[in-house]
Amino acid sequence: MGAILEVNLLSPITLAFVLGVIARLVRSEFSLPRDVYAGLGIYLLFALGLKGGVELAKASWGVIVLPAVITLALGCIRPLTSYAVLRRVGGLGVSDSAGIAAHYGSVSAVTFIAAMSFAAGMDTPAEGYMPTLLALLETPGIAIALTIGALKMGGSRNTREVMHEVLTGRTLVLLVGGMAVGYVSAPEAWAQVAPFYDGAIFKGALVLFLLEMGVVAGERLNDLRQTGAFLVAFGIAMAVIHGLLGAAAGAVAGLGVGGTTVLAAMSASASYIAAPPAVRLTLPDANPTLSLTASLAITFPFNIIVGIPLYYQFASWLVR
Amino acid sequence: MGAILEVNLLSPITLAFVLGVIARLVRSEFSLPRDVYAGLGIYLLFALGLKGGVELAKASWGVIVLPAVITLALGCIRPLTSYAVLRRVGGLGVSDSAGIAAHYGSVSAVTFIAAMSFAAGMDTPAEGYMPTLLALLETPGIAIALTIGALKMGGSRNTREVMHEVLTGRTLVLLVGGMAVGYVSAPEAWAQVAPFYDGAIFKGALVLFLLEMGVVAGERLNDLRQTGAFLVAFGIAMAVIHGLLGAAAGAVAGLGVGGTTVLAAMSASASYIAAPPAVRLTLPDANPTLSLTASLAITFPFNIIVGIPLYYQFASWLVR
Amino acid sequence: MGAILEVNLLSPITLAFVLGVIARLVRSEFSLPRDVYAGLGIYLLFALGLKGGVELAKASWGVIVLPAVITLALGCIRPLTSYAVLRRVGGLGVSDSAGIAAHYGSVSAVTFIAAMSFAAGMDTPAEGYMPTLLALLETPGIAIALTIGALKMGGSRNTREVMHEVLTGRTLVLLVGGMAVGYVSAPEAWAQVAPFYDGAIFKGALVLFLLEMGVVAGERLNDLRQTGAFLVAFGIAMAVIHGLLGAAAGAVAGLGVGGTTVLAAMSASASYIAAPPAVRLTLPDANPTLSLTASLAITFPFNIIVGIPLYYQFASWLVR
Amino acid sequence: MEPAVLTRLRLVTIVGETVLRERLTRQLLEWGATGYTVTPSSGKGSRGIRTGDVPGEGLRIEAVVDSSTAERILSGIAGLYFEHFSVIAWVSEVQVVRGDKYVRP
Amino acid sequence: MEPAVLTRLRLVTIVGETVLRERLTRQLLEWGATGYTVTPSSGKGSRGIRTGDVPGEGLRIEAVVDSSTAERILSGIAGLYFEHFSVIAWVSEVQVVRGDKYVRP
Amino acid sequence: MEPAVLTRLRLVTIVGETVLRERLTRQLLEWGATGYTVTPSSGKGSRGIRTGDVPGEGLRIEAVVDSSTAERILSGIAGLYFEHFSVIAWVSEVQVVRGDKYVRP
Ligand SMILES: Nc1ncnc2c1ncn2[C@@H]1O[C@H](COP(=O)(O)O)[C@@H](O)[C@H]1O
Ligand SMILES: Nc1ncnc2c1ncn2[C@@H]1O[C@H](COP(=O)(O)O)[C@@H](O)[C@H]1O
Ligand SMILES: Nc1ncnc2c1ncn2[C@@H]1O[C@H](COP(=O)(O)O)[C@@H](O)[C@H]1O
Ligand code: NA
Ligand code: NA
Ligand code: NA
Repeated sequence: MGAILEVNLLSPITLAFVLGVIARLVRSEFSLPRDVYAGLGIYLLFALGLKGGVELAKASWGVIVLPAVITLALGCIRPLTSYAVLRRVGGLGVSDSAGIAAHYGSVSAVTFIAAMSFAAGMDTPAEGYMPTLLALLETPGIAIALTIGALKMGGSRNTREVMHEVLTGRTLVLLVGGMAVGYVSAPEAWAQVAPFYDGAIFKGALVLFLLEMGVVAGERLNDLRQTGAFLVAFGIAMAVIHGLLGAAAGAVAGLGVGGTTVLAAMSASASYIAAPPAVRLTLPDANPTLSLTASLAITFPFNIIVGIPLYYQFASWLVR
Repeated sequence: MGAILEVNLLSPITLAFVLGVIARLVRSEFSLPRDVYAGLGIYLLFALGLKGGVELAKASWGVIVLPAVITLALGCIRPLTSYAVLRRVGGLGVSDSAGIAAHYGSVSAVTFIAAMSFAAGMDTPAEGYMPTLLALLETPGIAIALTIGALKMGGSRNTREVMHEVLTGRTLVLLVGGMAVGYVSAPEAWAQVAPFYDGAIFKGALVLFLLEMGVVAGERLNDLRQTGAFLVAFGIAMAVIHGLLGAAAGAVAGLGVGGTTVLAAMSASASYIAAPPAVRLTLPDANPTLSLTASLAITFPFNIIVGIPLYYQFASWLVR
Repeated sequence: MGAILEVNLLSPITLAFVLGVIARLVRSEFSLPRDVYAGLGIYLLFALGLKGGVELAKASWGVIVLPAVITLALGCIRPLTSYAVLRRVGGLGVSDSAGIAAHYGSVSAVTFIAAMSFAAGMDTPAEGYMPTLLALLETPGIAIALTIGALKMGGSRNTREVMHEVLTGRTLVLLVGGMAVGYVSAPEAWAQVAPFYDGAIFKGALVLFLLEMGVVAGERLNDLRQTGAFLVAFGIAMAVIHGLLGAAAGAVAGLGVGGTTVLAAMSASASYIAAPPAVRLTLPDANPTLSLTASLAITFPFNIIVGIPLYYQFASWLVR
Repeated sequence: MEPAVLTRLRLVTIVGETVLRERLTRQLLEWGATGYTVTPSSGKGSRGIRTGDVPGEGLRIEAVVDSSTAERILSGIAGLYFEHFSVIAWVSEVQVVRGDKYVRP
Repeated sequence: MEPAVLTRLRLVTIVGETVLRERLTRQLLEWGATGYTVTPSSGKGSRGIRTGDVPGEGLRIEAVVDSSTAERILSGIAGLYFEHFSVIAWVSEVQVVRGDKYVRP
Repeated sequence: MEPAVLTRLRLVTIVGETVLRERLTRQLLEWGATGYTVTPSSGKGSRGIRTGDVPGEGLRIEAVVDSSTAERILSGIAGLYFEHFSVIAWVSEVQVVRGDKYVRP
């Protein structure tokens, strides 16, 4: 574990994230322009989708069935475990519990990308169809948490509208749409653009993106005092529990060490892109500071710095 | 033709465009940030200009004279054919006819870029001086259409001001200025930056750009109901007619199959960047929805998906 | 000198700058979107920092001591020479002199980047720790000039606040932070992202960045009439004097030809990013048009076009 | 040019979270506005929730409407959003040329 | 600090298509404004032409002027733009410190 | 929905250089505002210094406040910034729902 952790810590990807956090802590005004940050995010997601599709085209469709079903099941469990812990252990109200559960039932796309990159770097690249699994994991997670909230709070008429937004959101369009494009593309045509979406350009862009993620996460650190110790414990414990669950699911589904690591990392992660507006619109009395601080200031850094190597360790134990 | 069409359809460039259209049709909120989209467009145009200039420096100036003269003539004909069809066949008013004619007298830079890329992919790269031809084709086209409109509507004092804007617009600055830079640059100095402006990076950026073009075009599809069947027919027929005209011009000018394909694609295309503000300022009673829907929702997708392979076919027949 | 100047003039980097200036002079509306421009600047600075750190990790810390001390001294001298010339020779008021001195006491990061790139192109790459020297040169320069102004104008309570902004500004975070990341990164991990931050991608991005710098500088040329002949003479003379001073400092510090060229170019340059807001807040009665015109419309173009080759010449004479 | 005939109307300005963009603009039209203008904004208010706590910048929506529509909009906004959302609204008097443009027939 | 002396003036707000930026700001100064402030905007109006149908976002221009200049601006805008362009304008009363700054000498 | 109870307050609008963002917003709260809204802007004024001469776009800050706070803000701005900075300010009358939100207790 020590050696794997070191590999992760001495990677420019992790170090750039730490630099971003530090820049924020010394109150530097540095930050990537909003549009550049969004553009990098789009590029990274689309690249992953494309590459996933190209890989999938080489595989047979059959191999994806079991992992898909198991990932769907995992997607249904994660919001429930989150909600239960928040209500029972944390004693939070219904809205706040459901709101945070929607974040922990969804997936952080950046954690996913970092895990994909880590797995490839360990010479155990994940399966090509991982982006599909992300889509299957993300969607029921948000839906179930919002439904719990809506039911308990007395029905919101907005759930349909909001689910449309989640399903057609940037992350899914780019990952699933990118997979379709990659799947259909002629191999020679793909070869001509492939270096732009892979290798050093992809990883270099990821470094820049994580620099800004550090700034964004660092901005949230201030709120930790306000949100209290339970949330810190929750953000880390939930990551480890869901990471273990995800690793187990990956092993059962027959994924390799790389794929299992990535599924575990996805499972351990919490959304800060898709979930927040969905929760804001359906559960307006949930305090957004709580859910965003937990996912951005605790779970995300934990996963990037120690989580992913840990899930790799889980995967090495559980696979085969 | 079938095989060529397939090459085009299975390219990530075309597929990304289709994905963008679909994303819009399912009402996804996905779109590239405005500044990133503009930045990509600038990069693509500048890259083409640079590469054109580098190629031109290897050729002798004499070879460009005939293609230039013929392209200029083509540039004078296109707005007139467009205007005549719109007035006579379509029965549109003077302003709307002149306004749409300015769009179809001008050139879509993205169609040009896609055609350059397609020609290179077919192993028949176009001549290096094509960006100059684009400039020669674009400028008289807009000017003539606006002049018709201004004359018939009773003189607008803005035409000079507007022509200055067209001549110093982004597209021409980047293409012509880029050519000058490429022409003058020392070959060893160019070699050091060339990979950034060519190959996989150029094509990969084009894929991303066309993803957003798909969104932009898809946004216009709704307006088709409103603008009616004539405009749909016009947008396709005009592309085919002007494409054939352009292919003939290319063959007569002595261009190769690649150059002829690109000239035909330029000729078949319609502007949606340079023409709209020019028309808006000089012919304010022309309805912008008509011209933008025709160029963006009909002619552009037609050219990207089936037009360019078709013009390649024309070129193969006509050249030698 | 003629040959070196030609190398510089026929490089796409310089030519793109000239194209930007011309585009502005013909009143083209062309300009890079603000966010893309900022994003490119961040990428370039971060890339330099990273590469500097990677190089530094290969060297021993001892070698940096002497250059650091000498650069610090140079950083203390530059604002004083500038202030003296502006007050005595130019007869400007205290605020304007201190304000302009803060710009010429600071450093233009883009001139630095262009000089690094030029030195590498001449096969005399600069030392890896140059980004550290930039930080050491920049900071005392601004601080001393602002302090002169504040003392003479009767104490400003904002100097601390402003120095915090300078020290945590974008340029220093990216250069110094990037160096730290590069220094700590495992070599194999760095190797995977290195091509994104070096070679053709770095140089190609620099070309695009200088295109926009040309537009920005060109915008200022109009103000020259208003600001008068003294400022033009000052902008060039100061560059040459500080360039010579920097070259001497580099030679004494034991830098190679490349490092000496870069230190001279830094010394000859004037800030237009860090200094302006700092001056605006502490010396509000200084006219910002004066300092910005001098640094952007005179000193910057002078350095990019003839200065850097000249300092290379100085360096070739003085080193060994 | 003849002097413009001016009509006295109300300008309603709403400042709030970006997530509400779709809803707020739809409702404005339902409540009787004939149009609206949106500008991006950021800010700070009494609620302690900074702009950006919820994703997206804030927004600032203006609508020129007649006084009864203004009433309707203000009470609508107050009823639907004041409790749980970072939304505020104010109204002022303005004069416009061609006042019929702003009143639903 | 002594209390500021306030002058009653007019604030003219114009909302319209971005293509008109150059013209509108030039004309504002011609009609007597001493300055203006522009913010980007988007919106929807009665004309059915959405912002973005013509390239570029919409814009929102404000100018603090005296009442006769306000009159001149409103009738100028109405005469030149209302027919064919997506442009609207309104005027309100404001109070400023140092009112002479906003009046052409 | 019952009709909203309206309170008459002041809307202070400040337009100025971006470098002042931190200071202006801090001072607004010190002078008694309970919140503010910032939008990006550009513009031209009498001073001959264009937006952009000093780095960054201009900004436009609005605060809904009671009339004595408005007074305090206007004289504060005039005293601190009018001489050396590109800053202007105006105030207008507005009506708000739940007026207590805008008054410091
Ligand atoms: N007094 C005020 N004046 C102007 N804008 C305000 C004021 N109070 C709040 N705002 C704006 O309204 C938004 C929500 O405020 P709040 O609901 O108080 O958190 C803030 O982000 C500000 O943009
Ligand atoms: N009632 C209104 N209130 C505020 N802004 C409006 C209103 N009507 C139109 N606008 C703005 O004016 C622009 C042009 O409107 P129109 O000329 O009606 O198409 C729209 O894009 C809106 O930004
Ligand atoms: N009469 C005016 N109406 C509206 N905005 C103005 C006016 N005069 C100046 N401004 C704004 O205030 C800023 C500073 O103006 P000044 O201090 O006159 O240079 C300008 O950039 C404009 O945004
Ligand atoms: Na997410
Ligand atoms: Na065009
Ligand atoms: Na600088």
